[in-house]
Amino acid sequence: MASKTTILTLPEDELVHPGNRACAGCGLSIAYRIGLKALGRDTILVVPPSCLTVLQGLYPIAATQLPCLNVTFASTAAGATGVLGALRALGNTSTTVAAWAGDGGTSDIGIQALSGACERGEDFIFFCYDNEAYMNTGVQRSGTTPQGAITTTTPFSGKRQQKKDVPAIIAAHGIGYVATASASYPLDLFDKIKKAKTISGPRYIHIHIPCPAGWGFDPRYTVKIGRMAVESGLFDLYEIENGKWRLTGASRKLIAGKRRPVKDYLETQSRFKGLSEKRIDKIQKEVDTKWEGYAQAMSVKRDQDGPEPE
Amino acid sequence: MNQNVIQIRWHGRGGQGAITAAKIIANTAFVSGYTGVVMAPTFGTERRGAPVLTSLKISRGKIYDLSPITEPDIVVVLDHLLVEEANVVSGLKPGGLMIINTPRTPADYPFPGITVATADVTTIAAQVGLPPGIVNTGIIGAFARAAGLLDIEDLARAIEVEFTGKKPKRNAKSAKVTYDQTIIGGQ
Amino acid sequence: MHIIESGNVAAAHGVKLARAQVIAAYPITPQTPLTEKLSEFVEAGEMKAQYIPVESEHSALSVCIAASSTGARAFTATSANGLLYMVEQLHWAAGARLPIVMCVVNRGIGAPWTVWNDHQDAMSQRDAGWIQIYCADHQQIIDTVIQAYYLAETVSIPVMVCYDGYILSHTYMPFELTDPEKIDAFLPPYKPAYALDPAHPANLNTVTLPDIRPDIRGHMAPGYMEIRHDLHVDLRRAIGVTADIDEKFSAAFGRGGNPFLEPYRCDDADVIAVCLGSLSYQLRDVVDALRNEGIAVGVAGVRLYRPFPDQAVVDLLAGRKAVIVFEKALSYGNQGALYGDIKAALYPCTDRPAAHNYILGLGGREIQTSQLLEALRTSCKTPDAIGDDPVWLGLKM
Amino acid sequence: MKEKPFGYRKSHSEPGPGDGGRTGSWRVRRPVIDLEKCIPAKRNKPACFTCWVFCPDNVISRTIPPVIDYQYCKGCEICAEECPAHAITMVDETIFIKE
Repeated sequence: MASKTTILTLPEDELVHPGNRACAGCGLSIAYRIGLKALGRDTILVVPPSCLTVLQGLYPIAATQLPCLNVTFASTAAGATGVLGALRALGNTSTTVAAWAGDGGTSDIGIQALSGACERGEDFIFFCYDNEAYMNTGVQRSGTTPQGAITTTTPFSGKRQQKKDVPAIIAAHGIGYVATASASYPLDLFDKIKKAKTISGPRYIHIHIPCPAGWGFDPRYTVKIGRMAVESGLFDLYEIENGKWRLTGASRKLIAGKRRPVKDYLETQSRFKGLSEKRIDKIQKEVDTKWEGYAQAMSVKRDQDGPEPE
Repeated sequence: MNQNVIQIRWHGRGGQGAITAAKIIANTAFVSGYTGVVMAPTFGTERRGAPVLTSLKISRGKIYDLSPITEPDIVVVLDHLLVEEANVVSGLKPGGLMIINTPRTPADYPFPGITVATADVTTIAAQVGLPPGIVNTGIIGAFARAAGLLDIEDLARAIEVEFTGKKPKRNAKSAKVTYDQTIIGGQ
Repeated sequence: MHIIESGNVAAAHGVKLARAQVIAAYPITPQTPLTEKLSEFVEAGEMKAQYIPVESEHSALSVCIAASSTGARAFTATSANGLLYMVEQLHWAAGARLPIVMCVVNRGIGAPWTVWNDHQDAMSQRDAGWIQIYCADHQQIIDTVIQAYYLAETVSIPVMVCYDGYILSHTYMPFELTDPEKIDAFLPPYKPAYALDPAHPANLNTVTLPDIRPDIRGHMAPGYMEIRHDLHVDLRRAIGVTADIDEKFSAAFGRGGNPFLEPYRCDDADVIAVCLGSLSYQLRDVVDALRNEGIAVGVAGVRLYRPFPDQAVVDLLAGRKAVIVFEKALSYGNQGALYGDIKAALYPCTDRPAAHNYILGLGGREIQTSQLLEALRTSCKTPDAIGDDPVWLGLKM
Repeated sequence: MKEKPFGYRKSHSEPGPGDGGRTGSWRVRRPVIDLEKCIPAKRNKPACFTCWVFCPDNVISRTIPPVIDYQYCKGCEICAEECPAHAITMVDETIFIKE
């Protein structure tokens, strides 16, 4: 992999204007700002309804300095397909086409078009920014809302079902690059996008996005809470390159290091206030089991390949 | 309704090529001066072996009525078993013509007021070296002879064009031999 | 050069001649042979286009919307439930002012399932902001597809080219295949005022407020209502553009001349039958038969249904004894939509005719010429006894 | 009157700042950088810039010293929370009312 980006090597060019309508402390704003730096100016965006629609501005002013096609909720990946089709027809093979959808727009209403586009091998980068509920419409549960989270449609005891594993679903299409990232690790996100740009075909990047208003925490903790999700092993940073899965960055360090108790993370947010100790224990056990699996997979891999360079 | 339109109904089985036969006749009719040509296969799903219908209307002027043929002038039957199975005589105009691929003779099909023409297309096709069951080119020969609307040489040429790469000569020969061997009965 | 082919293949040749650049489609009967033919053209290298086999009709039109927004000439086709699955995108394409052309191979809508012809699919979308043109034969299909691009790109409004499923789509008829060079001379390439471009970034179709609002230079920009008003005004203006394009086409190719309604033996007619699609041609034979009986009747097929050419309707129908509207669709619980539109157009006329509405042919119910003859004869002989309720023709039980 | 071109008004937005207005007014407390503690300011060379990276609203410059655009800063306080040198403190806006 290319040398890692540092704060000092991160491009200064800003593609998102200040004074936009995103909430104070919006995790999406961080990821989006960094993401566009990585994508660069020769990019066309495709965006369905979501908080990003609001962030990007109301007619006639746009907060984003890239060309952007707003599309209907279910049509993001098809929209990106159409942009690509036209660019090919017009002889443009250099412009990056990036779709940037929320978790509902990806995992629920958008998954049919996304699956179709992945199967066809469309040459785009699809971003799912996962703030774990329909935030733009007022915090309704989505397919990626984690179990136990209170939303306006799981109002009392929280969501009963588990979080849909969208990156695994997309990876099952056998595409060249799938990665997870977090708004709290902007340089990791930046490097993953840079890597994605060197690969062709469908690429999928799933970004965990803390949301102060939707999750119930003070805006100043956005970055901290995103970090805790990773440090507790609840949300994992990894990439799947040509079918090869590997933990990256902060998550990779957790194999040898110590994970924070999930309780630390859950207690920071009012959306989890309905969780009993028993349910927290259950979540902890599930996370432990997942990580035991990771450790086993890694040791098998190490036996086969020898130590992997970090 | 329009008396100047010649209405031809084709009875065959899915996969037998009745549509292709009708298409060859449609093309030949058009170049022979029938500027109105309408060929409509059965609307819906066509399954191999099941009875199917194709309508062909030809006229010296433009045809406006695209509705299915209910009162044909000519009925063409690609498989004699359909004579009973599909009620092929339904609506056939008095004085109309029925052309059947059959080993039997017109006398075996005593439809009142109808001229019956027969040809053993299946046997002829095998004799000219076509694979078993290819009867849609031979039947064109029977049609040419019995209906007398189109020239057999024009039709044979059209067959060769349509069957480019698929035994064009043998298919054309099948039509020509059938033309010679078609038996036309009395009314 | 004339060829004898199906209506779907005629449409495919139209798309090829129009040099569509991005084609996205999802299979549905009876549209499929059209898109199969296009994929064949593309794969054989006869047509330089991107053929995108999408996973749904919603995506088919989404791809066209995005491709058109990026500056490519886009095409799709569908029928029945496929069209309804696109509905959100239909309205979007019109609101975004994208000159997409779509063939709607008219078919009845489930439930219960039907694959056969009627007009309920396209008629149900008459308010989507698209231009709708109906065809009566293969020559009109191929010629309309080509003119549709000219029209769509001139007025920045998408166009639906509608033709009867099976009756036209699967029926073989002769039609003229014009030389590509002549079509190129007629139809200029697609040059949108704006296309997505990193060198000139713009954010398309963002949330637009109820009220007007200043842009970054302080000039007032329209609100949602102004933008939608423009769509309506431009649709009305498209009536004139349709006529201009028809005139150009007629001059170049000698075909056309009736862009709004296609009249047959209407000049001295007391009674005029009106309908959409191939039915108007079937009615020509009926009109001939009734003329032989001494009845002064004519028929007019509506070609341009949206925007509704109300002046042409008034010019043709005002002062007649009766207008008989035959429809393969209806606004359930009310009456045929075309019937309502025609009555509304004639309402200001003092000499408006009596009007009568027949509903027929739903879900592919065979329309026998003898039935039409009987119905039209009855309506001609007793025009004053005509009621306003639609009469269902051909119900069997 | 000359007729307008077809479709000349569409919902096509142009990029520019301040779509949401002067979002600085959303703030209750204001981040103030203590240049004595701020790493790049102290070292007088490019360093740290954690506040710049994490600012959701792109209102902190990557300069020495970093400068905050109070016209648009929404006062989320992430910069104060993340500053490794604890150089940013949040000051009640009421103090600045007179300015």
